[in-house]
Amino acid sequence: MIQAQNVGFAYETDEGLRRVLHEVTLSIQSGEMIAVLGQNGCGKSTFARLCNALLPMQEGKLTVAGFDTSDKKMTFELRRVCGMVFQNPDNQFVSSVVQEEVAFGPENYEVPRQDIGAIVKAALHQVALDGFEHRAPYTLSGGQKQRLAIAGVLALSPKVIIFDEATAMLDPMCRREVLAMMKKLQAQGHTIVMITHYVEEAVLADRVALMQDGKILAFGTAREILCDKEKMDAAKLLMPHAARVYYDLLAEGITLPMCPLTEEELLEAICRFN
Amino acid sequence: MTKMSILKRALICAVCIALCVVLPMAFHSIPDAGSILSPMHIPALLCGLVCGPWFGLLCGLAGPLLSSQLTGMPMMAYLPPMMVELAVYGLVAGLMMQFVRTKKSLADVVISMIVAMLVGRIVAGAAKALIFAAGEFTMAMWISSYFVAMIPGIIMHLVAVPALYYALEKAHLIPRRYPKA
Amino acid sequence: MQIQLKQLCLQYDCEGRKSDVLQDIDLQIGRGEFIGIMGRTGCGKTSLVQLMAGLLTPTSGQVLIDGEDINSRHYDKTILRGKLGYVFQYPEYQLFETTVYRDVAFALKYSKLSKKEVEARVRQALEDMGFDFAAIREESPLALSGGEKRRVAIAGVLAAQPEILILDEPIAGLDPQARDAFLKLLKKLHAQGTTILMISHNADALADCAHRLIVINDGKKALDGTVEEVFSHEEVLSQMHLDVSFASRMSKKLALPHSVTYEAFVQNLKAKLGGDAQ
Amino acid sequence: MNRSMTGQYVQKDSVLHKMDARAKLLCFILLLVVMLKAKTVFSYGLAAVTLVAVCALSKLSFSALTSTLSRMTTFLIVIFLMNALFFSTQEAIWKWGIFTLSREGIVQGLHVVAHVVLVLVLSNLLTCTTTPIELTTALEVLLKPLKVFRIPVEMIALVLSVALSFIPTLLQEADTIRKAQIARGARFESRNLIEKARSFLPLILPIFLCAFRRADELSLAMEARGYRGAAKRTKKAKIPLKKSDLLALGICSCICAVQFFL
Repeated sequence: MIQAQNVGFAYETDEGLRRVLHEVTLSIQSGEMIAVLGQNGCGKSTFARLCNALLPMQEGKLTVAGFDTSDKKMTFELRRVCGMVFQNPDNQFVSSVVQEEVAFGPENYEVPRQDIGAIVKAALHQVALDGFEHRAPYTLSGGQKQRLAIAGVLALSPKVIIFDEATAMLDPMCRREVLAMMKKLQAQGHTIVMITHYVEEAVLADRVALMQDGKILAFGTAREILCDKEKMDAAKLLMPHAARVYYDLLAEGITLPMCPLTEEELLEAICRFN
Repeated sequence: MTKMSILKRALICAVCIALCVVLPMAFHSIPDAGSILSPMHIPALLCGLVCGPWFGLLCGLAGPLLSSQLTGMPMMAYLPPMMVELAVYGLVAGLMMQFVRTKKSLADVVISMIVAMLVGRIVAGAAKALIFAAGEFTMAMWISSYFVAMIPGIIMHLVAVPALYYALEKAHLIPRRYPKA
Repeated sequence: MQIQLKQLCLQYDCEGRKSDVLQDIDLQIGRGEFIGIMGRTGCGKTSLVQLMAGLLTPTSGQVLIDGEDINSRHYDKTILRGKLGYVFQYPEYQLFETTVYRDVAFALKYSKLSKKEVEARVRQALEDMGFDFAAIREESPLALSGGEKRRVAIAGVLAAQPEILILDEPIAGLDPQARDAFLKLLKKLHAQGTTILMISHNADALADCAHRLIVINDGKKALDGTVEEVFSHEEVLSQMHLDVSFASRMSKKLALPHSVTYEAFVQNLKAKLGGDAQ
Repeated sequence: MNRSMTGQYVQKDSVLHKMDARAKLLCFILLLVVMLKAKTVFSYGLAAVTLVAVCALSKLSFSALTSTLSRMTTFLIVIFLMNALFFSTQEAIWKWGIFTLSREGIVQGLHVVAHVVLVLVLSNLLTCTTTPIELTTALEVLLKPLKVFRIPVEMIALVLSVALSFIPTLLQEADTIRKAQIARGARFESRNLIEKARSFLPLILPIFLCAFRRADELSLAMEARGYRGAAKRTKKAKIPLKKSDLLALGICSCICAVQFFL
């Protein structure tokens, strides 16, 4: 679904060029849920923006759902199949009415007026915001705002949805709400890319791309990456709690039968140990 | 100078209009800040300087209108001359920025805004004398209401707008007017 | 008692209807305590600390700081400003000066300190936040990266060396490394005698630093006690959609002695597994 | 916070509330002319009767209708005195320095005050029965003819709609920034003018930076959803005016016409 070949990118600053992406090569399959994990400023958001052609390609080749992102003529079509949800829920709304907000995308693609009502209704239903059509976005809770943003993206029925730190500004409860929504969308066949620096969220992904200083350090299943102490240390991230317990016990001479990724697995591992 | 996309300029114009409503309310709690300092002038001037004359004009017209509609301030009676004044600020500031090129962005900003503030006051005064309050508005009233009473406000605008322009360039929120070689 | 809240109520006037933000809050906070405050978004916890900082006026009730009512007409609020530091949520959005030095020194602008003392304090605050003073002092705060901006903004509060430090979600969005370094600094300030109140959603961070936890729910004080006591009410907290720390959760599931910090949990687990193995 | 977003809108179930905002805006302009044209006893009578009738139709409380008025008593007195005392005429009743009190001056002052009161109540009627969103949408439709002059009406509509949607968040942010700077010890009471002007920078700069950052992020979010110019979008649905709206427009035009002959 997404193919990146030696993608590089540098920003212009007062002190000259600042390189944020180095030869990023990545292949994401259709229907997968991928986490791009790394510290702030490691280049993960830049990568997300390149996928949506919000930044111009500089080096390498990046295709999303069959569209070459450097092809300016196809940018408009590309953005229909590749949706994006941003970090700050307050900064992505155009309208003061929920239903007009969701209709914004379809209106840009000149979808006939008579079809838009049904599309808006279906999109709001998918994110469980039925009955909110006439509310003002600013009266919603953080989690509801992000779900509204997702509805705005779903109204274009995209194949890929990129979540650029979409949970970073939410409280734990709202965060779970949005993460559950991502899982649901994946089950419906969407390809999900989540950009995050929260290890606990990356646990949910099928595969994790670990980034550091504009490079992909490792790309593999969540277990391969998150339970690998060396790689996580190199990316200056902490492992999930369960995996940390495994390594801390190991250092004390106690070897659990497996390295757990989640709390449930840790319980199981401890049971098996006994 | 790399120009900003029309969408970005439109959105900056939109937030400037929103600030025309928000700033007077934010200043409300500080004693006599709202009435003496006319905070609404700042977004109108800045919008012209950053987004060009047409968006500046729109901001100057829509800002006071929206504010009056939402908060009741300025009152309907003051609204038309105020809209004229701010619209001319935005328009002239934007036009001046296209012609003044001293190689120093802050100098451009200061020159443009001073001209805009003068022209805006002249036009608003003329409009008041000829249309809105024909016959009742005198030269002395013009000088006292647009200059003398406004001295604190004028000083604040002259301090704030260039400082804002500088900060926005530094924060990469607007492109540099003269990129470093 | 350094901070005392008596029967504190706060109401907002919302389209003619009164809505309660906080109801009947009684609270006593001693000098040198490290208090964590938890609650869902919109529960009133930010209003609570803003009342303590004298940034909001209560509808009824009193806020006493060092025994003085801060909302009394005779109280000079500049005393409070010198005593109490408040780090807002996303403090990086408050930066405005042309250089980092001037921004950090802003809090000392009206203090009667000499130039030298100001410089010493600014240097101390910036170094505490992990900066190289000489390298950063003339930078523009607006051109820094997000994490650096946050640290400069916090330095701007620390430079005033407040006796009471209030922090609203200071670690949300920080990298693990930056977060750990910051929590370490808070522990150091606490050890030096600063009273600290920290609002956070991060139960693990609160368990790590705070000694006492206050849980606010729907404008009322729901729970107040040591971290161990509060986290032992896991069901009550989950009804309020709040998490307990990883250690607290796991030690319950594994029927280990209740512990709230990660280190204590690993020790307990080691004792159990090591004991079983022998 | 909430109050500011709905403006002065008061929810009621009246003919005026249900009226199409486009027709209402046009009627408002017509009646505005009626109010400002009042010069003689009869024309004042017509203006007053019309206003009272519309007020009755709105089902609004007296306090809602006069809310802005009550805040402005001092302003009205000042306006009256300005006009009464500075009206230059030969037949002065009373003279002191530059102040001249005359019959014409008093009449002039009364005229101005009466006009201000009439216009204020009328504009209150508009803003109390129409939400800002309805008004902006109506404005957009009424501006449509300007397209002939190549004015990008869709773009203006977009800008206004975004401005409206940003006000609540910016207001909250401005409030937070104000509190944060006060907590850091900001003061605004300097006597020195330049110092005083500078003392507002800690307030103004962060508010603008936040606002511009929001504009920046929103432009990305809009582009990501396929925005490529206000003109290339699905057209707004056309809703024809109801019969009752046309009737109201007709009545207002008649009153306006009558006023010109009085």
